[in-house]
Amino acid sequence: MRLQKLLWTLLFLSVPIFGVVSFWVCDRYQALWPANVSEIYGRKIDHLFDVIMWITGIFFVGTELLLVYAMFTSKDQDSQEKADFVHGNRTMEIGWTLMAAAILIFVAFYQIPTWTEVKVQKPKKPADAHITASMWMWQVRYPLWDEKAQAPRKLDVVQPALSETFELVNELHIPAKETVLIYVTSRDVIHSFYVPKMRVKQDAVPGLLIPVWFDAARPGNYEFYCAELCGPGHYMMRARVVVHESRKEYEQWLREQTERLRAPTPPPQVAASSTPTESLSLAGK
Amino acid sequence: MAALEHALHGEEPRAMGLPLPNSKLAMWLFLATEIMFFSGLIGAYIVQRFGAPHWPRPEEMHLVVALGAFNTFVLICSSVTVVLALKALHEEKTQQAAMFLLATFLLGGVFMVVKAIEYTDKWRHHLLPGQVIESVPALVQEALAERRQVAQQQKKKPEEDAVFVALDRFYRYNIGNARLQPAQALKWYNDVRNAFPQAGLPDITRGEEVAETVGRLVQTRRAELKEKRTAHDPLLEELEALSLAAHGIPMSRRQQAVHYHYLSEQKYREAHLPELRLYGNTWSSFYFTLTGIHALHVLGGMVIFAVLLVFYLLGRLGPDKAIWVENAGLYWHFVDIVWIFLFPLLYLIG
Amino acid sequence: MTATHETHAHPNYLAVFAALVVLTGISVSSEYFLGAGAAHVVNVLVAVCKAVLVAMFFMHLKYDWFKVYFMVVPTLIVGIVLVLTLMPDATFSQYRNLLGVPPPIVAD
Amino acid sequence: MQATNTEHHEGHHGHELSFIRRYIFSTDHKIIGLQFFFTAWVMMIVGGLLALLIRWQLAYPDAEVPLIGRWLWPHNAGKMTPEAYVSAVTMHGSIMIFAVVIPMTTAAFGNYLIPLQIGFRDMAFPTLNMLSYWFIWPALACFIASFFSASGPAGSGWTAYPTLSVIQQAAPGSGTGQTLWYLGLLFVGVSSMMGSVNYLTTIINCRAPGMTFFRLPMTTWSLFVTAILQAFALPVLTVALILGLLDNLGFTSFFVPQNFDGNWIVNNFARRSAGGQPLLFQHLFWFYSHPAVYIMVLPTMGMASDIIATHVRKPLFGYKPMVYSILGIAGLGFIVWGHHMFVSGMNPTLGTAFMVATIMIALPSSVKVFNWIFTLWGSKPDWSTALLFALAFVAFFIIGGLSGIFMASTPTDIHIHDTYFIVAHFHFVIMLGGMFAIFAATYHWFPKMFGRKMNETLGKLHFVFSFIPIFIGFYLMHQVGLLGQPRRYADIRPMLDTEAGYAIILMNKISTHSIFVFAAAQVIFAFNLFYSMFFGEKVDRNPWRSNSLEWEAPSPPPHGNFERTPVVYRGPYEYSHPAAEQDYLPQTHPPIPGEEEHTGH
Ligand code: HEA
Ligand code: HEA
Ligand code: CUA
Ligand SMILES: [Cu+2]
Repeated sequence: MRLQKLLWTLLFLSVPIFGVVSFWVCDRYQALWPANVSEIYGRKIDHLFDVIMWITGIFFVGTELLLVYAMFTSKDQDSQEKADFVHGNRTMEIGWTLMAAAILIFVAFYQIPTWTEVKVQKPKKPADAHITASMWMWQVRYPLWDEKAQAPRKLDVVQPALSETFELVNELHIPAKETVLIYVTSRDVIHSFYVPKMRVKQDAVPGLLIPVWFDAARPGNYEFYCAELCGPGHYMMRARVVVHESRKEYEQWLREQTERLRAPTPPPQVAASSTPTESLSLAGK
Repeated sequence: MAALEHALHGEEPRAMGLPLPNSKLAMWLFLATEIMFFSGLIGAYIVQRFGAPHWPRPEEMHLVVALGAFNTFVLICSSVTVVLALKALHEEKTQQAAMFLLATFLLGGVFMVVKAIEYTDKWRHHLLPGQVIESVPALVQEALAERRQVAQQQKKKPEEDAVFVALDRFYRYNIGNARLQPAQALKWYNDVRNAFPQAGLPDITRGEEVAETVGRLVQTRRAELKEKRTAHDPLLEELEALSLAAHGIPMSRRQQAVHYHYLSEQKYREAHLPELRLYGNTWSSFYFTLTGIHALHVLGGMVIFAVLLVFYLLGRLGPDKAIWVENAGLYWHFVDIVWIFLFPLLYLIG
Repeated sequence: MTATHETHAHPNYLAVFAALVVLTGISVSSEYFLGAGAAHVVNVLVAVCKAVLVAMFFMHLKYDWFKVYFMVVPTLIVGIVLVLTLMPDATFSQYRNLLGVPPPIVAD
Repeated sequence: MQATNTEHHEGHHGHELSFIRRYIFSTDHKIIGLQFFFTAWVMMIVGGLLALLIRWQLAYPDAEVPLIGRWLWPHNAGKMTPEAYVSAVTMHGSIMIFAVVIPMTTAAFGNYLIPLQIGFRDMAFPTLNMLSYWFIWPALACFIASFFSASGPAGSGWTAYPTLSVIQQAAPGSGTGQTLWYLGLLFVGVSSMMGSVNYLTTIINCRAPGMTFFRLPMTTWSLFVTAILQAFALPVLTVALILGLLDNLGFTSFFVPQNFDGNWIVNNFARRSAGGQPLLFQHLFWFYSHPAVYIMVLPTMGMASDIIATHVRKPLFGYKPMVYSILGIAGLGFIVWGHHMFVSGMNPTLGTAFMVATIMIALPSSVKVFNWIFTLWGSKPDWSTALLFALAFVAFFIIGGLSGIFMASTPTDIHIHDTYFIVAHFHFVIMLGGMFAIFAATYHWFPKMFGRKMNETLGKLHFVFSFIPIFIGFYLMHQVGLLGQPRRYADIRPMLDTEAGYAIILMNKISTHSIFVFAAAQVIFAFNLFYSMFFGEKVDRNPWRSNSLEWEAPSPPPHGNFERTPVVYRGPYEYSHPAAEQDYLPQTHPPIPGEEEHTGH
């Protein structure tokens, strides 16, 4: 019996040990989470992650060790003693309830500012791009470069006019070191715009037009992919984010694209609200 | 030993449970689940109703308030007859109770018949989910086909029909992107000019000028209307359509809807063009699901009452079955309450 | 279940019936005599009143309340929470309002 | 109650019933419980095999599936197709939740234990009970039939988000398979609904004399609260399913939106109608499915509490706090569903409210965890297999619960939503938690069900070979998820492009191999189960020397359960009472000198 107790205690002890060691090893070999390239938003999320990691980590190890300790110090089957006859302890109950409540309230309220910043308060700036997801690709619309104003045209995110925008498939270009604002929507089923290294994710829902903002500190090419089941091709809905060195380079890129496309002359402005529909729809019939 | 028990717990352990028969308790629990069910359903409807950018009015969808109100009345009557049946049973007047149950059953039947009439009406007007036409192009196509048929019957060419001509233009140049030839543009312009003689539209001789002149006219007209604080008038509608067509710009979906509305409701009112009911399919999805599920509940209640009536015929209805009648009644009243909410939501507020 | 059978009080059902009919009349006529907004409010209030009348007298809640309230009250709370929580999201969805969906065409 | 007891008393007690009435169309709660029990284990095999298929594909995406590959996917060189993968994931999730864990906890153990633990002869409505079992069959038939439908089984995840699930042309799995999925779930709902009304009536109205609410064992308490959760939440799922089914059939448009350019054509999939809101489904679905996760876990918590207290011979620490925390979890469970929708396009301010509520739900859970640990403190465990599984439940539930905190906090959920971190989370709470408690319950109540004990040696072997591999297998999914491997990816080879790609593939392989070891260990369990049913050690009616009422009845209990209606004098956890000569004091034992009533603290 004693041997059994030792055996089971050790078995349960392996839980916190393996739990901590495997995380540590992964961290050691940069295999815990993808490098963060987002300075403005991603860093705050990572910080929260660390905070929660520490709190839950301590509770994980603490409670598991407590469990193992209780197992280890339990009475032996062959001893004459009966088990303790206790039904509970009001002080302890209140104590741990209050402690847990304090910690949880801290966790809950500590992160509200970050959430507000990353999802609630939309930055006041013109949209940089408009993404339409569909099975199984990402169509990214950018505003054309306006030579006269020396700035990109204003992007109408509701119905990006064909004459004022151009489109790339599966390639999102953004400038580095600043907040980027894009709008995502979907044409068929729900998809999700996910850039792991920038800690950003947002479902693209048909019928909704959802703003997303994020930033990248370092130029380079980064993976982005679909994180919401959208049919058998879900796994191949991958694309890349190209981060340009600076705003200037990004604009240079826009200008090049515009020139390449030789923007067609804009149509006369008769009815301001009118935009040509791409094709006639006879749906419903 | 017994004395000890008393010392410890005061008294002998007593029976447990609520002073409610099992069946009545279960009926109330079932009603609780039903409340959640209809909260979900009606909640979904409310969310959709107030979340949609547009929602058809009840009368657009051929809902007759009188019929709905009558059905409300019928259900209220049937609720009364159920409680009266229960009362009669408690007073051991079995025959009277049976009569009241029969009345309830029949009132339920009346409700279903009225529902059937309403459903048939929807069916005849093509208002079933998936049948309401919400796209202007499709509607115009349908209207064109209709006019063509009418003309054929009258042994005329469709082109002699003013309605046909207007719709045809609308379809070709405003919805589709056919090129408007100068001659046609001029003819169109003159039609508009003749239709609004007192508007003082300028004379144009060359078709090529139409685009530019009308463009200007639209702008001035808009400005005028803005001063009068209205957004639209028939003249502007006509001019705008022509202007867009002359510039070769198809209308946006919204413009199409507005223009079709103008044509069917104002200009050619008596021609009875097919109506445009935006969000009509979603409306009828909800209408049929809400009322259909409610009607199924009514049907279920009628089955219960039929069973009770069979009991009466077998001579097995008596005061001991009062709990059956009471539970059936609870269910029936709940169904009534659901209708009490559905009626204003669909027929009045809708 | 003779124990619970006791004395079943039977209120004056016909009076309740009359009240229900009158309330129905009010809600139907309100649509014709009041503005849309006011009529909607009246309609909802009348519906609640009618439901309460039916529940109180026909379903005998007036007498059984203390035997069943523990089922009815939580249900109503949860049901109302459900509907209210759906509101801010679906009905007033800020992302939907971003879209240029056509407003009611009759509004012009 | 006197009246209640006599109400159904004309029941057949003495005379023999035919085999069919007795074992197939039985109205006896124990037989129905066993029917659910075996049905659920069989479905567990189906769901488990699908899981193995999933794991194989994750570890060896470019290899032929052994044994069945050639036969199932001959056109794909025996490799799994992406369609098959998403369908496998969908059906695995749906079957495990709706045909294994919920039937096993609420229906199998619920049916078997409630009347026994409250000291009643049967359920309040035996016929309804029978119907509730027979409604599970159309459900299973639909699930199984969906495997054989021409376009394959449902393939839009167990969450079946529109518009993927309601546009039939969108994916092969959204056709007949999805329709059958909706129907199947509706039947499961009807079955659960009947069960829940029945349990509530039985527990409220049919308790034995002296069995007050605060003398109920935790199992019954948790099943009671579970039934309440079902009564409130299931109708809303039913709404979602009815609306979804109608949409899937193609005429209505509750969840299919109009695109913002006003076109109805959703990427060339012509619909007859459009104009609804896809997010509405998610709300209705999660309004049920979040409580549903507590529907799955609360009974297992209750059973674990009973098992731990019995086998460590010590009163449950803090009985009343345990009850209140169950109620707290249930109450809060209704206002946290939005945590599944933080990045779904839901109003982000609403997200904040849901986040606070979700984090608060850890409070009652922590009360439970601490109480379990302190029940063990100063106890005298018998180290039986049942106890070990129950303790493993506690150890693993902590992990699963704590990973829930990461996801509950909205900003971090942005990164981990829909990655393998989520998969790790819920397998830790349901599979390593819930299923382990179900194993424990099987070992614990087996003697009551069959009058024989399960073999302890085989049991311990089963425990060791389940505990280690499953822990490793699922734990590594946390890391894989943080690295960004999304859920429901049919092929993870492209992940190799990422910097940590090698680690991701490696950890997936380790997971898969561990889980194969786990699966092999289940053969021991299956053998033990059937072997012990016929050849196990015969035991008396109370082999664990337990207090609660079910052990007062003969094993297996006859029709009508108790020889005479038990009378209850105390709570169920009076173990090791110093004044008693034995280390247990059954609830029916008349009060002894020096005893006072304990309920919690
Ligand atoms: C039995 C099932 C079960 C249980 C019990 C839980 C319990 C919890 N779950 Fe889980 N959950 C699921 C099953 C379950 N979940 C499933 C199936 C999904 C995925 C669905 C899908 O998308 O397919 C999911 C998804 C899911 C999400 C959505 C993630 C996403 O998709 O982005 C979230 C987010 O908040 C969440 C949170 C929680 C929390 C906070 C708890 C809490 O109840 C946990 C509380 C417990 C503890 C915290 C541990 C014990 C406490 C202590 C040791 C005390 C000290 C602790 C602290 C002070 C922090 N769960
Ligand atoms: C109760 C719920 C439950 C259980 C028990 C399990 C058990 C397992 N699950 Fe599952 N899982 C889900 C619920 C569950 N799962 C859900 C809800 C999803 C999400 C679906 C979605 O995304 O839509 C999911 C998704 C999911 C994924 C993610 C797929 C993806 O997103 O790409 C994976 C991958 O590894 C996985 C693996 C496993 C494994 C290896 C097991 C193993 O533990 C299974 C091992 C079991 C066996 C091998 C069977 C052994 C047999 C017996 C024990 C019976 C013996 C008895 C008798 C003979 C009487 N599951
Ligand atoms: Cu797109 Cu998944
Ligand atoms: Cu949840």
